[in-house]
Amino acid sequence: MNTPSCGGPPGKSMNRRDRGKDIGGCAISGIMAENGELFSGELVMRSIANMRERANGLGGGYAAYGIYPQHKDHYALHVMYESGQDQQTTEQIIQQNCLIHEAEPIPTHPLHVIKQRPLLHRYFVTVKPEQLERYYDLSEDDIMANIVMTINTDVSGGFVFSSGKNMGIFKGVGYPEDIGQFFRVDEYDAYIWIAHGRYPTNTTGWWGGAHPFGLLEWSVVHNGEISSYGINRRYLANFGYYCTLQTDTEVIAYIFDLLLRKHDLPLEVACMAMAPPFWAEIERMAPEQRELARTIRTVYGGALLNGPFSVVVGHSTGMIGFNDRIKLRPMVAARHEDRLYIASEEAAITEICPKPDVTWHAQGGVPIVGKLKNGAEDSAVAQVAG
Amino acid sequence: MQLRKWLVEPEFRIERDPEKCIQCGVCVRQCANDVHEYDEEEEVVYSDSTNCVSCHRCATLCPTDAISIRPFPLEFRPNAVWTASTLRNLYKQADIGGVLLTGMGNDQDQPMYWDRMLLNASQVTNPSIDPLREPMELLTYIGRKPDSVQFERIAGQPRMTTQLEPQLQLQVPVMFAAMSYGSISYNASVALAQAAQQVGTFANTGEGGLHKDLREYADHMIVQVASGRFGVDSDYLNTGAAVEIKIGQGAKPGIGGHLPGEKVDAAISATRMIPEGTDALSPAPHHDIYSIEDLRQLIYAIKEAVCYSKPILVKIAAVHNVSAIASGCVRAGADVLVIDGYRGGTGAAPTMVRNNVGIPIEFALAAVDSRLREEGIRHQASLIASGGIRCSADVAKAIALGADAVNIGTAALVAMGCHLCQKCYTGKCNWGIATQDPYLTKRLNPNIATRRLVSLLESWALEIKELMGGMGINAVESLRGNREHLRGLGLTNRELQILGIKAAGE
Amino acid sequence: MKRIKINEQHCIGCRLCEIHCLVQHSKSKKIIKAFREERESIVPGIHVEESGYVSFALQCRHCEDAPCIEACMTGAMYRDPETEAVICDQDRCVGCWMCVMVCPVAAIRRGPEDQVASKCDLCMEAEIPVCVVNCPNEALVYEDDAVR
Amino acid sequence: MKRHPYLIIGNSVAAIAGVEGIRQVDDDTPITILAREPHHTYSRPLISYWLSGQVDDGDMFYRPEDFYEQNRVDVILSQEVISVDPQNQTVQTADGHRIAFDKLLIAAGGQPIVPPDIPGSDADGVFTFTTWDDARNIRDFVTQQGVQQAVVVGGGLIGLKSLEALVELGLQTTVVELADRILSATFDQTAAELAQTMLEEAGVTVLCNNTVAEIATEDRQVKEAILHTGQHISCQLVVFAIGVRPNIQMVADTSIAVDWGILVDDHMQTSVADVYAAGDVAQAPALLSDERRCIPILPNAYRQGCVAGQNMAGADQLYRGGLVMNAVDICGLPTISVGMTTPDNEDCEVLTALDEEAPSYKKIVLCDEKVVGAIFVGDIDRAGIFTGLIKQEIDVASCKELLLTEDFGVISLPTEYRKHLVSGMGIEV
Repeated sequence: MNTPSCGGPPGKSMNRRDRGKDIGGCAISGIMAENGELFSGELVMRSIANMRERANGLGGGYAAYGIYPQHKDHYALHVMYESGQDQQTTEQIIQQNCLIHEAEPIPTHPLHVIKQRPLLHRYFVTVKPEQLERYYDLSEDDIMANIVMTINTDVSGGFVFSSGKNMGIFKGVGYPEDIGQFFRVDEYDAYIWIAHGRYPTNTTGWWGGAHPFGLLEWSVVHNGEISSYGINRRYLANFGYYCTLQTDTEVIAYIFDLLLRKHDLPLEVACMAMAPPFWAEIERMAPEQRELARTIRTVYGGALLNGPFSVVVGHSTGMIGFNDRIKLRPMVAARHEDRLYIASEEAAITEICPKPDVTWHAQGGVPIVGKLKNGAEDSAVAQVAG
Repeated sequence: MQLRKWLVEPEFRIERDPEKCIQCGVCVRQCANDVHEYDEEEEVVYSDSTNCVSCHRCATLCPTDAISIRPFPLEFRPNAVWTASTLRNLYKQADIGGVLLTGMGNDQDQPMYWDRMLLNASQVTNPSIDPLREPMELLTYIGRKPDSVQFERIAGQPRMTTQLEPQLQLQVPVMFAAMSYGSISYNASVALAQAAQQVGTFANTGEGGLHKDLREYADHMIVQVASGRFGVDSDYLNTGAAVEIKIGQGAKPGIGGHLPGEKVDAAISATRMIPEGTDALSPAPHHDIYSIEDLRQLIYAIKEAVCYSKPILVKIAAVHNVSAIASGCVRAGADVLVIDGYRGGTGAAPTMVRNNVGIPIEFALAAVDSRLREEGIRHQASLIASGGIRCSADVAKAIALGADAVNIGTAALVAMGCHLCQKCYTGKCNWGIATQDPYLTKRLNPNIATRRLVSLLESWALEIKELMGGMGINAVESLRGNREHLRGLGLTNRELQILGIKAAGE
Repeated sequence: MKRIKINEQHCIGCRLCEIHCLVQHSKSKKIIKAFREERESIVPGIHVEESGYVSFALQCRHCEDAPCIEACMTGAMYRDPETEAVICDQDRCVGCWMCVMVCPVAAIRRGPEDQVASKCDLCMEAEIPVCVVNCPNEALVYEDDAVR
Repeated sequence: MKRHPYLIIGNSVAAIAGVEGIRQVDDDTPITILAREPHHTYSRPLISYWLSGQVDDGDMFYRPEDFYEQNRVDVILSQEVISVDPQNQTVQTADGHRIAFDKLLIAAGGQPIVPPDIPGSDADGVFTFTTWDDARNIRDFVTQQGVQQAVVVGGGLIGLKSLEALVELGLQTTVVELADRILSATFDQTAAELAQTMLEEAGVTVLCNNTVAEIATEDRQVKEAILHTGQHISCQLVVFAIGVRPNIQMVADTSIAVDWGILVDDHMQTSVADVYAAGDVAQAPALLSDERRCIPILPNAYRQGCVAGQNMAGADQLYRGGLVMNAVDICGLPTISVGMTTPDNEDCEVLTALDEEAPSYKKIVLCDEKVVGAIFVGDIDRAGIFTGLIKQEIDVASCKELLLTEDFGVISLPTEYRKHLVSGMGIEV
């Protein structure tokens, strides 16, 4: 398909990621300053730490938007390696395809509870002009996504876990507050912070399996299980997305990317595709809306996310929280002045914002949307490249 | 034809319990094969098993349950190679010559792959859903879909510009397979049409044309164009909800059809648009389709004829390279692809063809679905699996393998009373289904048959909902092609790979 | 009133209606026993008429203007006030056959030993007449006739 | 003077049907019955069964004991009406009462004919046979006088039924019939012969083409019947059963038109408004005939009474016309005759089937492809179908060959009529 180098359908690499589908429960929290104001990760760390009960120490992580203003036009690749050999192989692929503007280890703070950490590096890159020329039918984003796919599929010990511009994902095995300390999250300032505490039922101790999951500017944290995973994955394969992680989160991120970036659907419509109204409700809609809903359900049946989930998705232009259509997992939201808070539990919000202006429970299938005020586009994607 | 007794023993033995038999004569009146006879002198009913086909009509209607029918107890000398059925066929053929004929689907003891696949259910990490308390959606649209939906933005407001191509709306992802009026009775045709309408699914004319009295159900009928082109005119194409081009049939891939002239009465003659009493011969191929581009021409000729207002189905038999053929059909413009596996039923087929040609629908379906996805054209056509779907679990498994919906033929006939005696081709169906003899056809009260068909589909719908609820899925599109919910049992690695499923325990 | 509607096109001529009528009006009400012991002494109230492939099971139509009631000299033939069925009280019937003479569907027969008239009583003892219950093809349907 | 909204003269079938007819339309308005006899309404045709002991007193009643009460009928028994004054809307009773009415139904029945010119016809032991009292008197006489032999004059319906009872009582009986055969009004020669055979087998002597010229008496007691032919038959009992005359004396010399009976129109109304007549007294329109006829049979009496009652209560009910028909069981041989059984019309087609062994005899009379008459002897089960065909004037050309066959049935009928019958969409009476 459209993979530029040696990418292809999954199954080539028999690395340790290729195990059974990851399932479990979790804690999620997201904070966004809709006015674009940058604030420290300390806040979201406190919020996620409040829900320690919802995690089991097998994964924690953060996504932060606005943290690399000095590299805002460069893709920030966060990569984890099992060995130096893997690093070499991976860097070869990066060098083949990209101009590397800066490369460095990701700054960490040694912490005795964090064990068996991989090698962690970050690269600020752009796609080489000759590659852009060669794949003239693809956008830079497409090519970048394919490069990430190639690394993640083909390099058994190398894994790109963050690839957006002016944003970064920090994650690993451990409780989220420990992971936060380890990655010195409190030292970054961002206008969107998304955090996750993981409770996997299978005891994989792999850093790449932690949330958030990211692709380009998308980051996803997720609590739940997608019963439709099997078809979502095959549906995505139709469009060249090969799921390598066996996680629902990956599927969600790709569907967002597909619907919003590739198919250019309005955000509400994309959410409708993923958590559509029931046919009975569609029947009761006004004609135009009914036709829309019917068309979306008919065309995007493979993108319907079925099963219990609550998810928070981050993007450079905003943050979306939403639930499965019959709301089988918790999600609370609140607003205070310019900030939008979304979390698994209300306490995780009041911990950091004791008196919000308004607090509400998310409805099944109805997205909660935070948008950057000066970027009032219906599609969060429109201004990705900046 | 009566076979000489010295070579062929009866296949069945009728046992009449003298304690129970009241000599009421119901059995005598019900047997079209004249097996039972009332002896007026002795006032006793006698049975001659020679012509018994074990259709159970007499036993079912016997008011005292005095009749049992068993395989004839005289066994051939055990021989794993030369089995009883092989020997019988040889005797029969040596006696009367000709091609051995049979009816209904393949009855051989070959593996049933449906039974070797198991469905999933939720436990702890994911709640199962109670379909009696929560919505559970089976609604399915059959037809070509675009790969994405387009919007234009006017003053920042998005407006959908995509208009869907014609779709068939199915309340239950189960349709009735093509069965022609002629191969089945008028009453059976009416029942299928009525049931399709009541349930919100579709019946299929087969290549028997559309009887004028069935036009009121036309919005729930798919009209078929087959190699004989019986009953086809512009009006016919435009009356049905969709048009199906039949290339092949699972029970007899590569073989045509033959409705004997004695079945072609006035009504069938009018419906098929052929002279009364003439044989209705369907050629093996369409003589205007010798290649894929010819199929494309026919598809578009019909699309033109119906002004692109209806989906066009193409039905093919599951044969060895089915996925490549399927891909070709989709690229030729088929909006729906019907794949009929080798267990599919028929009114008449040469026994050797029925039992030895084609492949199981399970493999064909899995291969086609995978192939179309690999080619990125899966959304361009809906996939209908057909041929040996026996129960709701089979439907759920077919959908999980990748089918949009399934067709049922045999199961529907059984719901109407068929006892699978496999003698459809004799025209003496004691259940009034596969016959045109007015004495027999009225045995099928279409209202009862309709009710039973509706009942069957509604029960299956409930069961599918239960299965889906167990998996934590509340919309059928999340089951469709979701092979994660299937695990193989006792299958080889190669089989698992073709089916695209993991083994149980993985 | 509730009447038995005959759907001629569905009658398959199996005669299960006659058989079950006989059983219902036997002493034992057990099919095998009834046929062994009482087959000759019971005239079923329903009779299947057959001609070629056309057949139907005919029993008293329980006419609104029942000519048999008008013709009955003893008052044995009466309309049951509850069910509106036309019933022959065999204890009062003297076998004059006036009812036989006036019934246009010949649904009244000379009964046991030809002494008194015998006809369908709509199975007074059963909720639904047994011929209807046991018709395998719903050629007989017990329904309110709103037509009148 | 108290006026009676509905006044009915008579207490038998037509009168009772009148009550039931009125009640179909009018639930409450009181009805008054004036009955000549002293009995609760009873069934006249049952008197022969009573006489033979086949039915007892309790089973004689035509309607249950509470019939009058249930129908709010004021019944005045033993009250004979001697005249009707249609102008003043009153009736005069034998004991001098005048009773006023709004609507009147004359259902006074008929009077048996006893030829006055036969010597000895007023002797003890000479009876007629139409009322329960007649039967009672015969039974008492037979018991008290130890009667051994009886002669019945008249081989019609009443004669035969009385014969049967007398045979049952153990009497040696002779029937004398003026015509050349018994039941000559409805039976043809063949049927009559079959019936005669049955009678003779039961021990009855049947003498046709003959009649009683004189009854020889001794001390007013019957001794012999002397026939026209001069034959002497020893007997102690003579029953005259030679016919019935409508009771029309009460309307003599009034504006109510009479012929043989009281003339009524197709609403059972007499020539005077609000005065109706029904039953044996009435001469009403008839099927297969252009003239009004007296057809003194029970089904007609009921239908006429019922139609009259409905119309009296304000309905607009049509009487479709009477039809001659009879069902008679002659010593165990069931017979039915309907309509025109011995046609004088040359255009009529006659189909017959005879099996003397059974015995069984069927005769169908067709006119213009329609059944106009039928006789059934022995196998009578399907006779009603023919009654229907006659009444509905069904063209039977399509099933003519089947009419006499063994399995002739409703299924053999013309499809439309058959479906009409089978659908049960209404059977016309």
